Amino acid sequence: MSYTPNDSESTFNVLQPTIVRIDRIVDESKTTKSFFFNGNIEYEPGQFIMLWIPGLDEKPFSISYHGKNFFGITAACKGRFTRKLHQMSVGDILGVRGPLGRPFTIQKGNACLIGGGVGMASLATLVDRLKRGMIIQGAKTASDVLFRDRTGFSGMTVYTEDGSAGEIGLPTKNLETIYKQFGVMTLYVCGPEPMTHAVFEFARRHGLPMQASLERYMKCGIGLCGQCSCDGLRMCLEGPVVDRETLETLSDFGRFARLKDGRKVAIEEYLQVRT
Amino acid sequence: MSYTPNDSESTFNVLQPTIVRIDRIVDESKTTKSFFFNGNIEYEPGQFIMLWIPGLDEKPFSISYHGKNFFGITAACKGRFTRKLHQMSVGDILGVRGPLGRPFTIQKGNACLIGGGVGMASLATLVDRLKRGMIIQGAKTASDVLFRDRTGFSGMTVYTEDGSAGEIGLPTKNLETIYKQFGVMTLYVCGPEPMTHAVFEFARRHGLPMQASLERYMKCGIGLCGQCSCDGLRMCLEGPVVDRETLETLSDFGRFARLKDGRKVAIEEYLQVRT
Amino acid sequence: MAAVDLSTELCGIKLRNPTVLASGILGTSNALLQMVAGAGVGAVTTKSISLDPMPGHNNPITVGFEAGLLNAVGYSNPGLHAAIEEFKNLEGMGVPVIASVIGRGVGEFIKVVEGLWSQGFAAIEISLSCPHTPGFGMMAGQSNPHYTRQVVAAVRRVTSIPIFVKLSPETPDIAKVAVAAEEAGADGITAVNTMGPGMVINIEARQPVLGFKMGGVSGPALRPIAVRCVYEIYKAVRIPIIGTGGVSTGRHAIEMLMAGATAVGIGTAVCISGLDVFSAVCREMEEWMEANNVSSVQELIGTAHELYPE
Amino acid sequence: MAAVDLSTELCGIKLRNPTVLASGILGTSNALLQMVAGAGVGAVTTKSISLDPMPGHNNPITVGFEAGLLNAVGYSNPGLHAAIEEFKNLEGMGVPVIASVIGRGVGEFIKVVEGLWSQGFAAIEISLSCPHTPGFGMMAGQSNPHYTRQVVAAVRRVTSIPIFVKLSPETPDIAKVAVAAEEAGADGITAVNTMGPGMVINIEARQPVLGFKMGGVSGPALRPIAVRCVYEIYKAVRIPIIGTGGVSTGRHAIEMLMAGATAVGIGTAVCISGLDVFSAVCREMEEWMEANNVSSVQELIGTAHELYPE
Ligand SMILES: Cc1cc2nc3c(=O)[nH]c(=O)nc-3n(C[C@H](O)[C@H](O)[C@H](O)COP(=O)(O)OP(=O)(O)OC[C@H]3O[C@@H](n4cnc5c(N)ncnc54)[C@H](O)[C@@H]3O)c2cc1C
Ligand SMILES: Cc1cc2nc3c(=O)[nH]c(=O)nc-3n(C[C@H](O)[C@H](O)[C@H](O)COP(=O)(O)OP(=O)(O)OC[C@H]3O[C@@H](n4cnc5c(N)ncnc54)[C@H](O)[C@@H]3O)c2cc1C
Ligand SMILES: Cc1cc2nc3c(=O)[nH]c(=O)nc-3n(C[C@H](O)[C@H](O)[C@H](O)COP(=O)(O)O)c2cc1C
Ligand SMILES: Cc1cc2nc3c(=O)[nH]c(=O)nc-3n(C[C@H](O)[C@H](O)[C@H](O)COP(=O)(O)O)c2cc1C
Ligand code: FES
Ligand code: FES
Repeated sequence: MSYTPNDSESTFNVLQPTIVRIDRIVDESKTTKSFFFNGNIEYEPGQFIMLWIPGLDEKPFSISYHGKNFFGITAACKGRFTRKLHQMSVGDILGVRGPLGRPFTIQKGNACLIGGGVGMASLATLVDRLKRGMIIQGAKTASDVLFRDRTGFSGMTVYTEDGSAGEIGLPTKNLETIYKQFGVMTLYVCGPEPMTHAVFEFARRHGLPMQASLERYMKCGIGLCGQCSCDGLRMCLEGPVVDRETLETLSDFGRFARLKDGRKVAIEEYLQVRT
Repeated sequence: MSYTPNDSESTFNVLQPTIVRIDRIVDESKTTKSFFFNGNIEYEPGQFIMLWIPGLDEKPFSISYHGKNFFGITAACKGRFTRKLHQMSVGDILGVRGPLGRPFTIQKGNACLIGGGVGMASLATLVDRLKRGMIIQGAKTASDVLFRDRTGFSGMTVYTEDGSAGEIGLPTKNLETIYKQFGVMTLYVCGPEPMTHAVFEFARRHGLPMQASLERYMKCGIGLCGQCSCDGLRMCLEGPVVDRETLETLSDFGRFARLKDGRKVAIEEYLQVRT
Repeated sequence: MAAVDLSTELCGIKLRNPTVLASGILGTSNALLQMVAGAGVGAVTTKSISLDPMPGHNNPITVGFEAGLLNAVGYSNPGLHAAIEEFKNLEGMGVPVIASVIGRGVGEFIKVVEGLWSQGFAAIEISLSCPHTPGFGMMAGQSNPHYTRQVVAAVRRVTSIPIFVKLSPETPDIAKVAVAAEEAGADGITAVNTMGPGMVINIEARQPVLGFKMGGVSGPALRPIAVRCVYEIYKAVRIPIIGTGGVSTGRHAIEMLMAGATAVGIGTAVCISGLDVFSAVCREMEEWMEANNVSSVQELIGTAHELYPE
Repeated sequence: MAAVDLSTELCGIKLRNPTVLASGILGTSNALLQMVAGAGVGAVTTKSISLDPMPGHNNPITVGFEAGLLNAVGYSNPGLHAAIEEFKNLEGMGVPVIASVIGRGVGEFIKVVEGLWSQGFAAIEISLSCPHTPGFGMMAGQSNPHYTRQVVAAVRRVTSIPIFVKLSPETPDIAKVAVAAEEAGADGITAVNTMGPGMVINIEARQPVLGFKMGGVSGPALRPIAVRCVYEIYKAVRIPIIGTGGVSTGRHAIEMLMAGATAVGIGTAVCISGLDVFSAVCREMEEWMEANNVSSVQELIGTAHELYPE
């Protein structure tokens, strides 16, 4: 990595935000919007960007749409930052730093993509890239389901907690059945950590290859501050995508995450905190 | 130009001295020694280097010997710096910054190289390069004459003030005769400014092309401090070699130079000051 | 859209564009200033002038490192008398000329300004901030509110042309010094001089490179510090600021303006990028302003202080 | 010639090589320190620990520029209680671990050191020098001789392990503060923390990038300033110095040693060059030392202070 020459507004880099203008906003679900920007960012599925609302804050997001001269992110409305984001309009500006982190490594053979909630955003460009494999989405209710009409997603299986769309239950519900039917497959996972952990136990049971994207609180995004650590790995640099073998070594996985001040708390507590 | 990475000791650059070790010392005359170093410096005849005696000072010198993996300078013993230099031994270290300044532009046709005193050092690599032309050297006495046995200098005409070697008088003495004999020629000149000025008047009279190296007090050597100015030109950057057309525009030429503190004094006074 | 207007105004001094040659770079003679004027600069500053001639420090007086330049020139200059001889017919320069003045004490400042100011200079710049010359600036503790107030008040009494005070980025509370200068009658602030001092040691020689061992740091390394200083000073005073430190592109100049500068000093970049830097910076500013629908420099000054999004 | 000996000793603490992970970089957990230890570092420093948990400033907490990095982390850390839980079994680390400690006042420093020191740390580093956190360091005026004396004397009474004091390059007379620390019982000095603060404004957004608007400058821009600070401190005290600021190569490390450092802190370069920076710096030092007939680090320390040629 080298220091950023502050001399160009048009190249994306990891040390300084580059300004983009919102080109188009799409409602993906009741609580989720996609924001589209012009610009050519080198991005591999599974990586992330830091999105800056000038004067407010900077937070990590996956790129959910990626083309030669545009890209988009899909954001759920959760707290202070995403609320502000959802209020923004076409023409408003945002800063983008990235691409950051390690992407999914695409494996040969059968693929099974399992996304929970807005974790689906991280898998979306992987769907575009793979052009094969099974897609499983878990959502709260029918009005939370993402990308139902998106090209490439026609075969997606949906699970909702209340059964208002697709099948009732968690997206991990039928994994054993699927395995019996299709045999060895690579699992690509992004979602709430309890879900990821359930997939992990399934994968370990059957010795299946698996890659999961883990969310940890991100600050610098470039491996400097140590904030995003999960055991001895920095999720902004050695993650957010890690493979099953690595997950096996992580004692924090599925159990602990660090708050903004670095305190290590139970993952359930972490997921509830608003900043 | 870009900032120096302080990461290598082996590449010469203009912003930071690179250390060289004295490889060989040769007595060129009673008052003049040549110092040889290992190293590959890109150098064109007429340019100069800043030579650093660590802890003491840094002063400008021409490169008088230049090969693929070595170079040398030839220094007269004048004041504090050159006295110290003359006391140094093989194995001692010095710093070199360069190459600096504008070199001679080699012209087709007849050439006449006129050097006065240690100004001959600046012309020496030009002799090596040109492999043609007349060489005229002016010196005080026989024991001051330089490069008499050097390859390529066999045809050199020598003038001494006391006639102890060569012809008696100044090296400009027979220029008219030479001109009558050989016609148009390019004059390459380096020596005390009164001598250079005499050549200049001769060249102007006959409309002859001329390039002269002017000495001004050098500090930064990179065009920053303005110390070395001769009228609006910085001799470290737009010089030290200037052509006749430029000399014609310089009202300071042959008349004024600036002391270390920037005071503009008569050239005769400048040449007498010891620092 | 209409052509971009790069002109700016420093307490009544009109500049065709916001670039200013910083003091100590090339400013030793009329002829050199003329050359810089010809390169498209907005205004020029002389090398700092003291009462008596000063030889300055021994060579090396500059040394580069991977992120900028160190210098320990040591305020070498021919002194007031020679400066009066040198800097004449300044109207012919085509751009405003600022006289940089230094002194070992209030008395010296007064004498130099008295001697110089009526030569046709557009303004006097009082430099209180060099970090590497014994008896002057930081090494004499001149960059504090009390001393600043004293000098400015004294100089104010002997000249009617605008007075700028040049501050050091090493001043613990730079805004306070700026306020003191303003209250004592200064018409503008130049921020900043070099920082540090710093030191570069040649490890083969095991010796500091500079003749004075340490020197002020300029260029890229200084830039964010200078921007912060300008930002803080802008919040505290109403007089204009010449933002100086590490500027080498149009984007850098615009950043300085947004921090609160009215004009932008350029020094080290003249050596690294050459004299073209002034016209290049102006061209890059114009391009950016056109692309971003900004038609004048005035619309940029201090805008980083406005809250975003609303 | 015989193999080069890179080992060094900091007031009794043996280091296999002079590289030290600087505070605030990766030092948030035992596991991360372990990873750095595995990368070949000589010693590691924890992220600074305060009495109470601190969330730190909002993002962005870092921003790069052409000559270095700005950060305004704001001392985010989980506080003393969590740190006691986190930093355990330090013997297993294989390298000495230094605990960096911060406080809003002498009382807080005492409490944190009392709580921490017997965890197996090799030393305590008292940081008086952060330029961007209200209540701490420079923003609380802690980097002066008087305060330094007070804190060090107080902490000295509650721990028997070595105490380092970390100073700011912005301290007007840094050598005086170092002397005060030494007189009050400090065993070493860490020089320096980040400089500035500086500011980077994004001109399209017209806003400072950092959440705290300004932040401390580290990396290449800081290096010559850090070298000068170490040089000045070395002249003034007899206790060892961890020279920190902008080091990213073996040549840089040797320069720090020659200025007077006994060990060399590395922070920003860990991010720019990766964790390999420690072993790369050591390899480059070895190569240079072999080529220059230097067989141990001891032969380099402070050598730039000796006059050349004789
Ligand atoms: C690698 C990665 C990729 C992500 N991709 C997406 C995406 O594509 N779409 C999407 O909607 N969300 C994504 N997120 C989560 C997103 O960053 C948070 O939803 C957002 O930061 C919430 O901010 P807030 O102020 O609105 O809510 P807050 O009230 O601040 O926080 C809500 C929750 O968001 C998480 N969060 C908040 N701040 C951060 C932070 N700085 N770093 C990491 N997590 C944080 C925490 O779990 C917190 O409990 C991703 C997170 C990571 C780590
Ligand atoms: C472009 C250029 C090329 C030169 N090449 C050679 C060369 O090849 N061989 C050689 O012997 N000499 C050369 N010189 C002159 C050389 O720099 C001086 O002889 C040397 O600096 C004297 O230093 P001192 O301390 O021994 O003497 P001092 O007592 O300091 O000065 C003696 C005279 O040297 C000149 N001088 C001193 N310092 C400087 C300086 N910093 N810059 C320029 N001139 C200075 C002045 O004319 C002074 O009157 C060159 C000068 C220039 C400008
Ligand atoms: C070689 C050199 C000489 C300088 N001399 C002076 C001086 O005489 N008076 C002064 O006020 N500032 C002097 N400065 C400081 C500059 O005017 C300027 O404030 C500083 O270098 C920061 O700007 P820059 O990064 O664009 O160079 C000097 C700087 C350099 C590099
Ligand atoms: C992101 C970051 C966080 C830092 N946090 C601390 C800290 O908590 N305590 C401290 O004493 N210094 C802290 N520092 C300063 C470093 O320890 C170091 O002194 C400084 O960065 C200079 O070294 P470098 O140029 O090698 O980074 C931090 C520096 C950075 C870049
Ligand atoms: S977010 Fe700072 S190390 Fe990962
Ligand atoms: S020696 Fe400084 S400009 Fe030429």
